[in-house]
Amino acid sequence: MFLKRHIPIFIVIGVGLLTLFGHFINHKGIQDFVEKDALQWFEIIASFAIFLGSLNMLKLQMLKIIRKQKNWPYSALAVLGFAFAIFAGFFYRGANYIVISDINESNIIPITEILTEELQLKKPESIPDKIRASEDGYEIPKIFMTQSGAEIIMEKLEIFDVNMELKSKKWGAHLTERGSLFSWMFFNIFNPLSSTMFALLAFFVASASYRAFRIRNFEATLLLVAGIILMLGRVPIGELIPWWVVAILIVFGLGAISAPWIKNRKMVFSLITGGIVLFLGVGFAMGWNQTPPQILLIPVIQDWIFDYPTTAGSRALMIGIALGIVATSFRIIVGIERSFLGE
Amino acid sequence: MKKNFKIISLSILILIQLILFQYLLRVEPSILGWEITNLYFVIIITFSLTLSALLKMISKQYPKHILGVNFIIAFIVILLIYRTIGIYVISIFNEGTTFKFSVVALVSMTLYYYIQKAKSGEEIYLRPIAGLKAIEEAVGRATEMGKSVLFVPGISDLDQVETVSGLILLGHVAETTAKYEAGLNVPVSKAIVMEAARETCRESYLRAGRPDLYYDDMVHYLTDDQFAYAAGVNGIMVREKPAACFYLGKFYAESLILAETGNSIGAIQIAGTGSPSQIPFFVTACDYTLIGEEFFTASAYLSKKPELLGSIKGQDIVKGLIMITMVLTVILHGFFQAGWIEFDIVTLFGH
Amino acid sequence: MSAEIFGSWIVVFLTLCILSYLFDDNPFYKAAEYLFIGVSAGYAAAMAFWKQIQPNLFGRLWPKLETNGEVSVLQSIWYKVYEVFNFINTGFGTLDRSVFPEGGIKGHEEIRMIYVIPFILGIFMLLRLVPKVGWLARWAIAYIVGMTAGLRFYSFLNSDILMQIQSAAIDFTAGWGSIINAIILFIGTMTGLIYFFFSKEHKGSFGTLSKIGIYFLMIKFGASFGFAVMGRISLLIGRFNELKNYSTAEFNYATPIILVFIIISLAIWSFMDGGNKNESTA
Amino acid sequence: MELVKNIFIKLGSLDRRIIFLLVGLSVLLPLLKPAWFALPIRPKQHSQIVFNEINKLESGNRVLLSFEYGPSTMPEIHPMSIALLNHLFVKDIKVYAVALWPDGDFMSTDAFAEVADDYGKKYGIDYVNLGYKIGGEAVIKNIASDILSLYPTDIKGKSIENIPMMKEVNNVEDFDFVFSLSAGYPGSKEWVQYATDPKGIPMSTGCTSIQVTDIVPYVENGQIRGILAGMPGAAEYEELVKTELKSRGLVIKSGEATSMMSAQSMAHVVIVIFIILGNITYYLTRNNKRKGS
Repeated sequence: MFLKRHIPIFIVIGVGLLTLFGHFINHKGIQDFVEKDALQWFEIIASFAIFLGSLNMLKLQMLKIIRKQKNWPYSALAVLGFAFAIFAGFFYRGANYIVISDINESNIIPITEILTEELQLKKPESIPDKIRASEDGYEIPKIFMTQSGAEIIMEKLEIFDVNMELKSKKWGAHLTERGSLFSWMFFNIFNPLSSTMFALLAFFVASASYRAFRIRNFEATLLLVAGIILMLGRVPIGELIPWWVVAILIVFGLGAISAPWIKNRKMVFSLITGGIVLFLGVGFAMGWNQTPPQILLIPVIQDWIFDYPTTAGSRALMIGIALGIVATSFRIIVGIERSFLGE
Repeated sequence: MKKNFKIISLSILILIQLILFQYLLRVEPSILGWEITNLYFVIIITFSLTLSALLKMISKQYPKHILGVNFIIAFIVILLIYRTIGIYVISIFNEGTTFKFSVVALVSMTLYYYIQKAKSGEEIYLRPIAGLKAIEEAVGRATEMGKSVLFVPGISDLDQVETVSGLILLGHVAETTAKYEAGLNVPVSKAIVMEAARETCRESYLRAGRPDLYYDDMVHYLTDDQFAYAAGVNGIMVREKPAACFYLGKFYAESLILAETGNSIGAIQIAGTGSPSQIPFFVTACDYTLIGEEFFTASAYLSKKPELLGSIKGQDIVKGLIMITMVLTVILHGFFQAGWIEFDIVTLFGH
Repeated sequence: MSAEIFGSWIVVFLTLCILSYLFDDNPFYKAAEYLFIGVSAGYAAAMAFWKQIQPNLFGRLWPKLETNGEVSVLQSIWYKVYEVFNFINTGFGTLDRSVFPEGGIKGHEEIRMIYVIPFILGIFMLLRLVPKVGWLARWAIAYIVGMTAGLRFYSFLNSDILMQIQSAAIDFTAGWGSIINAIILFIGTMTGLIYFFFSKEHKGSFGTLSKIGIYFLMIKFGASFGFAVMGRISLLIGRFNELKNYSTAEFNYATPIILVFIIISLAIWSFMDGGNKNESTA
Repeated sequence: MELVKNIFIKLGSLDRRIIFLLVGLSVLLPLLKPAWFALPIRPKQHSQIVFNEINKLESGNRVLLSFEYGPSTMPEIHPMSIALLNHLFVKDIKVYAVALWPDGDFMSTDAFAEVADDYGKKYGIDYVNLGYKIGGEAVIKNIASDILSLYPTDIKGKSIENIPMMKEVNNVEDFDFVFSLSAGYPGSKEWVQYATDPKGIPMSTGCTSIQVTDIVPYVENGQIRGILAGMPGAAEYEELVKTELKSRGLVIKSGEATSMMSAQSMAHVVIVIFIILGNITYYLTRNNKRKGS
């Protein structure tokens, strides 16, 4: 009982106070802990926990397969995908490369030809002086996924009686090495799926704005107006909208805001039409056609909206959120909030 | 009247001692042949004597405010110990952090003061938040239609406070689903969140008296990656068609993918997050959204425990203090620019 | 069909599978989704081990030290433990060394014994699989939540409250235009904060101020939404650009062929089980 | 009138999939046929400042180029690196490249491969690529103080003793300009805080449109000279570099960002039209309901 309940609470309060007041304590060990080690410990514990998560996911998928529940063939695909990733990560490096050394001068040009033609290297002319400059063997800049692929090239270079060595990138580095099986999986399976899911947002942004930007009340109208101005202001088309269109919109806007205070409908319409005629008349008289005033250009309005009202809203939001986080953290450190420990 | 005069004079006496003490810290080690450290002890003794006299006086005069006065005096004493003994005498604290430490101390003590006041039975009014009433209604609707409830605790790990807040709200939602016997499905993106969520749900189902309804795989792990998780949750939504979807936690770009899919299956969607860049998407695509701070206070709202309600009141008071400080900053910075005062308040807040 | 072309065909196929979700939930999307979940879970596990546990934990506990001869007794015992781990890891000596290279892991200069604590807490997490001792994981969760509360309390108080107050100061020396704008900014922030008051009823003058505050917030939400549209569209442009590049002869016209194949099979699929199909569209 | 109203009402409640189709087409068509949708790109103030800053540099100056983006943010940032390298090489400026993101190496090698040969630039004399170093802002701090200790070898593992142009630099103060191509953390913000501001080296940045809001404050108070904001910034800078090169009698194919910008414009117009349609329908249905009830 004591171990299960009280010690976790002591740990929360103790570590909370240490990490909070550690910022003020003038001791190298504690400063390092607060700035670097605290989060590093968390990353390590999270890395252990990932295996827990993967096991849970695998268990559920296997159950689905064994019990032949709905969509079970797809679960088989998930298990296969997981096995392939683990195989590429832990069991098969597939990051072989060839190092050739003590090449005599006459063979350099023919070797370069073979390499460029076999491996389609991008900058062939720089290879000769690279070979000359390399003291302990020149690493051919191509990672071969299979040993057999590397052996084919080595046979081709046999005739130059150069001594060749087939090496493999160290474990751990093979994850980010451009030619290895793991990075092939990253660039050809993981990356397209991830960036296409991300790209779906372009469609969802359109359907969300189509459905949600409706003039239900004054707040929704502000949301709509700010959204449209920002959208148009940031693309070249926004500059092509002439000043008088903007003028008419502004008059309409003012009319819409003042409408609830003016009772009869006719008065509002006459006000709006009068306003438009006046605005356009002044505009043409002042020769706004050639040099429209800054205030009537969509990109300028967009910059103003983005610099002042939006920053005000964001600042209020940020302070509110920071206060929420401070208060929640305080409740956790003082031990009032304990539900995540399941008391 | 005589008593008030005494209180004021005692307070002035304390202030003089404080200023003298700060001045002494700056001056060289010995003064009039006396070792400086002896002077510290003399001042500390006289300081605590005047302090206790002031305390006795106030408790007689204003018994109701005694708690508040105690907190203020405790705050001054902590600050004094931190600055003088902590930095200049034993120097276990960093130089130049006094302002930041005093802000941390002030905020903590304000919150703690209002928690104590709420515990001692003071009634606290809290304005209604639309999203919270809708939780009960959403779960009810899910039970009527015989559909399940989907809860997404965000894609961040427990190293974010929003995730912890989301889990606390999960506790309340789980309690409601236990009461209504509705199905609850919690796909998570981090294994540690899975474990913590299981603890919370088991506890809620116990508290609601239905431990039989709880099973471990109600909370299940999908994958760590942001968009694979979004794809997985999409799949769950489109195939199981939950009637109510909760998005409470820290979200990044995938928030709109979840909200739009939830909208296409016609579910009631209640969202709450502390990530400012994702709130616009939730506001446009969900039925109810807990905006920024509302999300963090929601758990205290639902718990109805006095100390949690008190901490919300404390939060508001700190917000008031921040607004006053902002007004002061503008004014004093204006004076500084006009040359009326040399001290520029803006430098106080850090580099 | 070199690896290059085979790879491009997979990229095009997976991209179109995910895009088929826009039409409706269909077998292609389900296949891509489940494959994505499996591969990304494995990817995360591999990255977590090779980029976190091996270099940052084992690397700190058993660093490769330039020992000049004399090695303390304690240290040699400690590295014996290292050899035991390696013995287990290399399948009792059959495989070649992978996780635990000879003499320690390069990267850190000195042994940091304190990292035994996260090692133990990590093991506690894994003990969750053993029901009897599962509650030990709470100690790891307690450490993490305590650390989160402490670190975020200070960093948010410092960066999101003090810095924002600092930047609220108005520069009166600048021109009239920017002073008016700065005042609008100040009023917007104050009324925005008033909206977030909970313990005071929003009516009367307090109510109108909070209404103005919500107007500023709505302008911010509309602007952020409009601003984000550009970023999202450029992602889609990036994807379509890649599909366009893979539709040339060099890649055996990958995009057109796969596109036609998917459209036809989708048509058959939606026609074939027309029965339960309308059940799935809302 | 009734017929028109019904059409609008139907238009207001379109099925999601029609919207998806139209958005897809509005992006696809300008990509396939850029000529049809060519829109004049008028460079804005921020991009013009960046162009002028680079134009001010003379031949023989040294510029430090930092690659801090990955494959997912390539559509917005890579066109900037290509245009920038064209601009620097045509002015015979020496380019030193570093990467703060692991994928930055792939981006820098691709960019150099595409541009360096057009100007006959030789590796080690006109440009050098020092590659990726882990450590975030710690790397920037080291570059600010002592670059040689941080980069014993270049990206290909060749020791910098036999790279002639590396003899002329010891730390960031030996560079005439720093350009950060950034998509997040570590990025331009860290360059300003730890290198260019304290050491007083002029700096510009090209970043993703989502990041612009965090970096604009530094641009406004002059710590960063101009900014290429997202894809529009890239298109504007491409336009400026193209006109500059035309004046020198060289011609380069129009950059990727320009053709993508027309797709951006089309997509944005389609979305705005949908919003307006949605509102007209909403207005009409609200009136009918009011008249009906």
